[in-house]
Amino acid sequence: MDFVTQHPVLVVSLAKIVGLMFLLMTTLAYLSWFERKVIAHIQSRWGPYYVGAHGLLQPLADGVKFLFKEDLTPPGADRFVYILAPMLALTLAMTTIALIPFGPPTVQWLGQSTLIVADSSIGLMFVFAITSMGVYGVALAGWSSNSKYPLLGGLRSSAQMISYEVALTLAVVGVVLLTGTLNFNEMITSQSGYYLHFIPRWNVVPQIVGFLCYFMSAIAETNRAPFDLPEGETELVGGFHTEYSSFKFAMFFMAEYANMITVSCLATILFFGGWLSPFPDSWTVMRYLPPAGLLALAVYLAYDTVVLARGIARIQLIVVTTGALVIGLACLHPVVLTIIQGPFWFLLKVGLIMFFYVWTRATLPRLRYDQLMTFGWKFLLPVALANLVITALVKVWPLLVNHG
Amino acid sequence: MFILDHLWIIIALPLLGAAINGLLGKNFSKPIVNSVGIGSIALAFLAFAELVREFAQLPAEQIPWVKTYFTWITAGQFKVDFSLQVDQLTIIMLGVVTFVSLLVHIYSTGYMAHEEGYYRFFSYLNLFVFFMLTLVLAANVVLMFVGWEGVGLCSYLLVGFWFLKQSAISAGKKAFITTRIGDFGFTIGILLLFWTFKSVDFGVIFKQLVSGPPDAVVSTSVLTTICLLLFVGAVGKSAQLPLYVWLPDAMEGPTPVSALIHAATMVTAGVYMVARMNPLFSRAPIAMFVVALIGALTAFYAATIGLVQTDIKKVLAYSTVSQLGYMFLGLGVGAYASGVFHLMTHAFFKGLLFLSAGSVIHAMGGDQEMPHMGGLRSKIPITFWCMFIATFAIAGIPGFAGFFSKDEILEAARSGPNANIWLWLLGLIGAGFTSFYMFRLIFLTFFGEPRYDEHKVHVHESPYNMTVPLICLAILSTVGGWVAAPHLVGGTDYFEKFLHPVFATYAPASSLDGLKQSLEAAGIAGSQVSVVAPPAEAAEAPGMMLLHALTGWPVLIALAGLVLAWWFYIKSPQTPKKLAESLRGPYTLVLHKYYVDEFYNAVIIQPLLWISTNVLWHVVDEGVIDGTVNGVARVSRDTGSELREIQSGNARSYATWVVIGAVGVTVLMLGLWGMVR
Amino acid sequence: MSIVPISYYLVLSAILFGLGIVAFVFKRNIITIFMAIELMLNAVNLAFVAFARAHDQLDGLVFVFFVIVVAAAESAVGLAIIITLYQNRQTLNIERINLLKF
Amino acid sequence: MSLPFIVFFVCAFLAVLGALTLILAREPIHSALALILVMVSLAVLYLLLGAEFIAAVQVIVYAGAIMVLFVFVIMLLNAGIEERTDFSKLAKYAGLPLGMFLILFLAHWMAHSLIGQQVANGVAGTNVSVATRDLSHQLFQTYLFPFEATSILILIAILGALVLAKKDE
Repeated sequence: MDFVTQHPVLVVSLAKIVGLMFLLMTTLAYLSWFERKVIAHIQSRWGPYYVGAHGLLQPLADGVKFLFKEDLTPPGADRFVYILAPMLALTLAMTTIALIPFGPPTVQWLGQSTLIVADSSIGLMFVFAITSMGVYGVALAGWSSNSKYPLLGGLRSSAQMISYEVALTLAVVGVVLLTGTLNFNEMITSQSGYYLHFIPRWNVVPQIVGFLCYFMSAIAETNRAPFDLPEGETELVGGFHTEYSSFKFAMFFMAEYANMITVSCLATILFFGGWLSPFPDSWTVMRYLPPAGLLALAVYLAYDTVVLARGIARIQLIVVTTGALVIGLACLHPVVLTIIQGPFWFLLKVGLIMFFYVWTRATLPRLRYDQLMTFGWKFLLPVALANLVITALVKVWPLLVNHG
Repeated sequence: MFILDHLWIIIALPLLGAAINGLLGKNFSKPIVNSVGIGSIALAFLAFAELVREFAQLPAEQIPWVKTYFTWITAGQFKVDFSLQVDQLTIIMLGVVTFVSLLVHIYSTGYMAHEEGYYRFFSYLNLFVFFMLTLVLAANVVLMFVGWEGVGLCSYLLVGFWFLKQSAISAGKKAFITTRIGDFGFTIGILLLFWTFKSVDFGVIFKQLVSGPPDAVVSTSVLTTICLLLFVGAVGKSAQLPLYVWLPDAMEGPTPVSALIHAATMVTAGVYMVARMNPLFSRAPIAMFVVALIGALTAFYAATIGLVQTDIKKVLAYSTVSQLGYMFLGLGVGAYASGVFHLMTHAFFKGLLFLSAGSVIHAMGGDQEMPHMGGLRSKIPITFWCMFIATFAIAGIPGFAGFFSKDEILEAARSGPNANIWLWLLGLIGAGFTSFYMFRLIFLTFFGEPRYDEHKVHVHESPYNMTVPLICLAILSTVGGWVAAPHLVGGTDYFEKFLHPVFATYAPASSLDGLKQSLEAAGIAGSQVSVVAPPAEAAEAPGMMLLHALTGWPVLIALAGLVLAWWFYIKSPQTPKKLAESLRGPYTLVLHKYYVDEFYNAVIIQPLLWISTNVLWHVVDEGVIDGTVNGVARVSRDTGSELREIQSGNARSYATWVVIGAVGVTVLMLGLWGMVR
Repeated sequence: MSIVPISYYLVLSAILFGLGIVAFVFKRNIITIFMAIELMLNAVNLAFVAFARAHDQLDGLVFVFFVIVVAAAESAVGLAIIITLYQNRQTLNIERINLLKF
Repeated sequence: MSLPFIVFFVCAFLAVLGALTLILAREPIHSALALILVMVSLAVLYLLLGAEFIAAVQVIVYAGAIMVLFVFVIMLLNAGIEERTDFSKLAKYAGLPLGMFLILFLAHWMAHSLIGQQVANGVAGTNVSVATRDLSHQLFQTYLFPFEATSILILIAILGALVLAKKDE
């Protein structure tokens, strides 16, 4: 026990990790719902509807289904690797969240900044380190299934990931040059301030090219449409996870969403000022946006509850409504209000980028493999490089001028 | 003082010419080659002229003028600079070399006109001039030795110029090797010199000599050894007994070469060297006597051989040898100035003789045998007159260059310092022989009936570029000696007066010779006081002295030789044959040059060959050296064939070997030596 | 905060290096042998970092950086060689690739 | 028993385990995975030594790039079970003892060398960690030329790999 007292870090970190895991899991589960809903509405459908109100219980049902399906291993598969692959994928994908700051480091408890698990001085490098390991999940899965479609899918996707990782990194280096640090919080704080007193001084403004490169290569990196070659159903069934069933498949699924979250968080931090509020502090009214939004939600849900009169759905709706109401009211408390600011804006931005993801998927057709590679190597990479060089030049221009 | 500060220009010009002609000349047309070859020498000559002008303005105490350009060799105590020096002697030599070589170059354009490797010839000639000038200008023995060897090399190259002729090749080799023997002595002499004086610079050495009384600085015996060794080098280079044998064979080379190298300049290098070293020799009486003796003997001996030679160039060659003998005789008896004087005049008239002979050969279409000639007087008048003048000069007919110089030498040998009556006698008889064989040459060549086939040989006068040099030299052979003329009437010998500082400055205090008075002159920092030792007849009236000089032994004997030659070859041409019949023994002996070549062949060459073949080649080389090499090779091959089994081609074994090595190194470093702690 | 002696790291690196050598000798598959080499490099890197920490100098870390770069280059070329080798000999067993011998 | 020790021993154990697996595994891909394990645990040790940047680079380059390459090649050539031939008697008999000896000797020496006695307050965390900025100064000022040289080396390596792997028409 004294061991624990010796290391308060452990306690805090442990607590944060547990909480974060819980949130993340639910988010992953509900992301599928989110995606289906959005696509459905884009395609003028209803999407999940019947399982609970607004199909809110759909993810639960899916989870149950995954759990109870038969977990089969193809004959001649390398069992160890076959099991290892999805674990690797999911673990790595979720680990990165530990490095993401959800709020300013000023929010502290036991002398530890609360809204981030591991505040590393080179957080960005670590994120890349972990994501770079992500390839193994795919590759090993493809190899260990001992079947040709997964193998091809695996090779393809790993090749794709490797090639786009380069462009991704290069696109980010521009920001690193601007901010001159690898630590997320410092990056974010360096983006504070406003052009013309109301346009936030985010990196997306000077680094617009970098952002576009980043976003495109991020989509490819996470094997999302329009770059979702690995699970191009038409040519290789399901890609590297063809042979996977039940919960292992679920793991890959969640890993994909986790990766999406990661890259969205990264985009938010690097280009959209992380947990910074888009509005100047002088606009004090805006600090009440979070509770206001929640209360509005609560009102809408209440209306729903009244209109949709059904058994389970109603109970569920009541629960959700009260939840929203309680949280919203709690947010009115000054302490909570200050704490909530960072996470609120951060999550909002991330959510918007996730929406972008889904939007692109719903909109754009899938590329051919050679097109993909050509695009990555012959367009994205040079553009990112050029962006990097120009940024560097702008950065050192004063030095050059001064020193003749 | 431009040239004085940049002496290197003088030697650089010929080198440049040689380089241009040698490297690029192959594609040049004849005019370009000519302009490069002659131009470089002409520029050098102009530089020399400028040098003389500046030298004249040089205050006496700055002579000798030494200029050091960079340090060439440094090995501990041994330090050699690339430094050049100028004094009166240098001036004389420079004048002779540049002027004669210029004329010879011009002459060659005509003589070599139709030869293969035209550019090669000229680049060799320029190279020779470069080395000769280096030899003359050098301010230390080593640099001098460089020039010394360089001229030897050029002589070899030029003698063997027609390298398709076996005789030419062997002649070149003979010249090179024979002189090499002399150079061996020279080298040892240099080493001994350095070992004694801890320096190789002339100035330093000479100053040490005068720094104290003789024998105090260095013992006379050592000095004598040094001088003798140096003289061996001179003997080799200047073709004296017993190393003269190469010079006659060297006549295989083109005639201009014979004129320039083997008459005018290179062969006189020995004389120059001895003259340059005069402070040493003056302090080594024995060496002096040896020099004189060798000189006199050579003079006489070579003259006797010259009597019976029939090849025109051979005659001239032997006469060269004998004339060089005279020079050494002059040096040996202490009359350095006279020796150098004779060197100069000889350069003129002997160069002229050779060039004329070349012209004759040119006219005869390459035939060199005098018995085939005759009656050329009317055919080639210019050549005839030039050669005639030259003959007067060499024979010592009063009024011509040779007369003054030779007369001075003989005078010195008779009554001068350390004179020796026997040497004088030898020289005198030699002079008689000289005039005899020279007029014999003239009569055989130019007088009497033509003995060649009119229809085969079309005798014709040489072109101007050959005759003009002849004329120039003829003029010089005539007036060249008059600088010494006043001497005859008791006046000053301007030549000797000019050269005086060189030989006076470091003259030994104790020497009883005529340079005694010049010591005071030396005392006054070599201010050029005339100190001609007025001999016994100084008391007489100038007119009597002149009469004496004109009726002196040399003149009489020269005239005797002339008359004898006329009797033999014009009056009754059958007399020589009869004479040869009557004393067959001596005749054949002389005709075969005293069988010296055969003697050398039997005594030296054959044994050497035998040893080289049977010992060095078959035993040492084949047995020891090759044996060792092959043995090593065999051993390594066998071990290799054993060791290669290790190379199984299995990489794992290699890896294991690597590990073994790693373990070994680790254990050594960490365990045994404990290098890293 | 408590501390770990440098010697621990050194011993670990020594062990890893030795294991790398053993692997280098004992594996037959060329690719695995390559991995053994990488393992040795890693052991050395660990030693470098440990020494850098011991002397509080960054040079060790820079060295590690260079080692990594060189390792990358080397593995790229080496693997390309292995591929061509396999295309020619249809085997990866190093003991079957033994043409280069006396 | 404090936190750093625990971390150290866990990682050390994992590293050694990985190395042993690399040797013993017959499936090349297993060896590759084992090596990855070694590398990652080494990266953690670097963190423990305060070399964060190196740790990140180690993971990115070694585990993330080089080993991916290996895995790729293994998949491409689909290298099966390693055949345990023993043509080299030397390796068979001499190899293991030598290796063991080297391990023990080196380890012993390392444990008793003077430098080994020095103690490092090596704990992951920004406070004692090497500032990446200083490292970059070293890299781009002191060691600029070697850095450029290595970059050229990389370029050459890329070209070489291309030329080698290219199907010769």
